[in-house]
Amino acid sequence: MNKLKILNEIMEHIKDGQTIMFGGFLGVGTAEKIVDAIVEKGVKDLTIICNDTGFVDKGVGKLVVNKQVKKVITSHIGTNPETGRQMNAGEIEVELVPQGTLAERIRAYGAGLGGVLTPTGLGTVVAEGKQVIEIDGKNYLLEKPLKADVAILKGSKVDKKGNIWYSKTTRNFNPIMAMSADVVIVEAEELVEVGEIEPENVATPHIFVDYILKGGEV
Amino acid sequence: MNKLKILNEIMEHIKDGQTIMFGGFLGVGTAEKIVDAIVEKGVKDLTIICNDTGFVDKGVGKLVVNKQVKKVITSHIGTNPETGRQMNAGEIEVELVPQGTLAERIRAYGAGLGGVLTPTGLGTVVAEGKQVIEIDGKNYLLEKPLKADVAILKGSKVDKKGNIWYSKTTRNFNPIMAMSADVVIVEAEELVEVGEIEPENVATPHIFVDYILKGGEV
Amino acid sequence: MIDKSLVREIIAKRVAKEFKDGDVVNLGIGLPTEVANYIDKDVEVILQSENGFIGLGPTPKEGEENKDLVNAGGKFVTILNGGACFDSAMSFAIIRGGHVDATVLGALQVDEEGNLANWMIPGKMVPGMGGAMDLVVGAKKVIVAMEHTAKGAPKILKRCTLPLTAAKEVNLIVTEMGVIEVTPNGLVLKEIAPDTTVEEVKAATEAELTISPDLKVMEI
Amino acid sequence: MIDKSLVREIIAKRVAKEFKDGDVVNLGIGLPTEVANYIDKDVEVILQSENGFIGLGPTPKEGEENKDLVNAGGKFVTILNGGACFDSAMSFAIIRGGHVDATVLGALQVDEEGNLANWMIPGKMVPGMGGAMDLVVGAKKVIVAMEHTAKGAPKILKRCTLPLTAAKEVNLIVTEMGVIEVTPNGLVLKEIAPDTTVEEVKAATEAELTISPDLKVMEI
Repeated sequence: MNKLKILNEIMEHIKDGQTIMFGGFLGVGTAEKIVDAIVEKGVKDLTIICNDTGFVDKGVGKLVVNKQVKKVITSHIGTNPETGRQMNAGEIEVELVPQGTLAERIRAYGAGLGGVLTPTGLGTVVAEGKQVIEIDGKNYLLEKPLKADVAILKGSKVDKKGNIWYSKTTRNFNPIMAMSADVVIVEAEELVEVGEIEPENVATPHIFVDYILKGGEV
Repeated sequence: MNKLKILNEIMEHIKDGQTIMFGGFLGVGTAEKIVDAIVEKGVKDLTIICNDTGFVDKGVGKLVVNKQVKKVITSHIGTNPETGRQMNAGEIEVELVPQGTLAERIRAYGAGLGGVLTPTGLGTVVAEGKQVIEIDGKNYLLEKPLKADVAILKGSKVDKKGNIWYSKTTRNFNPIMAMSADVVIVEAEELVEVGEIEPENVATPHIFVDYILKGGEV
Repeated sequence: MIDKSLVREIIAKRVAKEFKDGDVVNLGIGLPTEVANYIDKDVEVILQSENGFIGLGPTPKEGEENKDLVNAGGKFVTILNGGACFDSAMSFAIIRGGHVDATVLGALQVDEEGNLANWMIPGKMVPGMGGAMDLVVGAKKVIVAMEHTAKGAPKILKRCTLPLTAAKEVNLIVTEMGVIEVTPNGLVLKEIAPDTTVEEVKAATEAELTISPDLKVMEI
Repeated sequence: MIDKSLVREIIAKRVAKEFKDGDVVNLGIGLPTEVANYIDKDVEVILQSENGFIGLGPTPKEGEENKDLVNAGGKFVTILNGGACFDSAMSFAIIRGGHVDATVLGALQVDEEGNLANWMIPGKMVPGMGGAMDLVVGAKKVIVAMEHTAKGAPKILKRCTLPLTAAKEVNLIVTEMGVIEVTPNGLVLKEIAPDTTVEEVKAATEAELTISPDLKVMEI
């Protein structure tokens, strides 16, 4: 199986109306080349799932600025004023999720769990409309799993089978998103030979990865 | 903070009646020197949490053979006939848990979650007496978190701060048990200087580890 | 009647044909493990071992064992180039999350609804379920690989009488007598072993068997 | 009245005294980040950064930034020898699971019950909660570090009026005027800034304040 694709081949998998997860934390660990290509392709009505909406000129923020996003499920929009502006203008729907809950909801889908039982958000607006379950005298919010049509990851080192190693703080949401989408695409900052990443140091096993884009440094 | 201790100091933390988690899968990734020391100390009425009860002469099986275990929470006892014999004789209580559920219950405690919602065990004896929760038309068993007084890990490389790297299949339950016990002790096959394990390749961050035993190869 | 000594080989060979290139497969202990020996060289199957890795390779030569590297049965194995190791939570996230394309397990009993019993005989043998319950619930395709009968008694029943491993999760049953698919309308005999008659299969099966209109001879 | 330019430094210095050797601490963006500058050299505090690592070190020199290494505010930072990186699920397992000894955050409002509001002003500013809700629920000790008032208006209220970040989770409030503990019986003024009177603190606080019988002068 050859997972290595050129950008045009990768973009065939990106379509109007999809739900797409993007790894990254304020743009660190986000596949910028693929984001740029999505901006260029101009697909619309996307639902994006991401830690934050980055900046107007960095990370997934560029998709928001280009008005390609119908809904965003995220923990923070404060660094991209355009998201807030569109939200206030009724142009984009924003579902704000506590960061730990966001991570666990994504993991839950990938791990085949029915939901997440978390104390986070109890007594706040986050709890509104959600089921509260009492377990041994303590209350927990039932938060539902999150999945996507496509997950777009950024790997610092990716081998030709698709095993991924993430440098420093680029890991963030990438490994859990790898588990929770129908199609998983990774942009490789450095493409390496199979075997160059020791089995113990693989952070995302290759079985999760469908396609690899040789990205290079941005 | 000096976490490095000699065996006698480690054993001060092991007491009658405790609940102890042991990493390892059929003895691979189990801290044999500490198990041997517990056998020698002869503490009683332990509840142990472990993937399996190993063999009569390997892994936690030695504790069973020495009749130090009151209860075991595990996924498999088939390789240690003494566990089955004691169970049938009413000398030990055995709670059998599907392996994935066992892992997730341990992780849940460490991760501050109220429980696990899993499809595993539905329609089987595992579901007896447990709450079933329907989420979007599908049923899930509510399984409760597991914690311990002490977790005993085996690390292939451990730095002097307590960061752990596990070789090959020795990882298994060790990293999740590190998160879910009041006192966490690691037996280091190889003790290395701080910095020798790259930050990205640490499988158990040092903040989980209380004490380190320089173990050497068994 | 098939030569008894070939029974395991026949079953393993036939199961091996179920996989396609790129499949992630978990093979149970015993007979299912032997399936690995018969996978077509042109088909890359990634073997998952529930104790925590993908890329399970063949048994090492004597003297080349790595004490840290065993399969879920505790036997020394190897890891292929490009393999990856992980902890038990990740291993079962892979299993329960539907990332395993097929799991092959033995059975004590299997029935018309696709119920499976393979983990205990009350009062007699209680080894525990290990990872079997998660595998059967989580894998996309559940293949039971077993001898058709046990000491002449059918193992494919109308209803399992032993405690279940999982309810309604089995997709395919491969024995030395044939290949049986579990469908919403019950069990369908799709393939039959050479020199075996439908009547012989029916006689060795307690469950109701529908015979596929295009019944094939099992390729082995 | 305290010199305005010193206010942040006073608060950060006082918060820094809350930590003991070996504590795992998460510092919020802004004023809380400055606390790191005042931790006693004999006290080893391990800083956790919710974007995925422990061992947060000081800002790198210009030209030595690593594009892959930022804090939760997106600023370039360093990682100390012996640090460890992980993904967001693990980062918040650490946070929610009670493995963080203390978290320091700013507040828009905090009240007598220990309720905290620091993530939105409806119709005006809705940046999102980021990791704050998990941190406040999960950390063993929640320290609010903030200026006592906002444009003269009290921020320590009888009841928060803004949407909460978490209910009843705050343990300690440190301002330039004093140190207030949240107890089951309400807010207790434990320490007071030099040259400040109890009456001044009360006047700047909407919430009911109990004055500790052994009220101390804030060490700064």
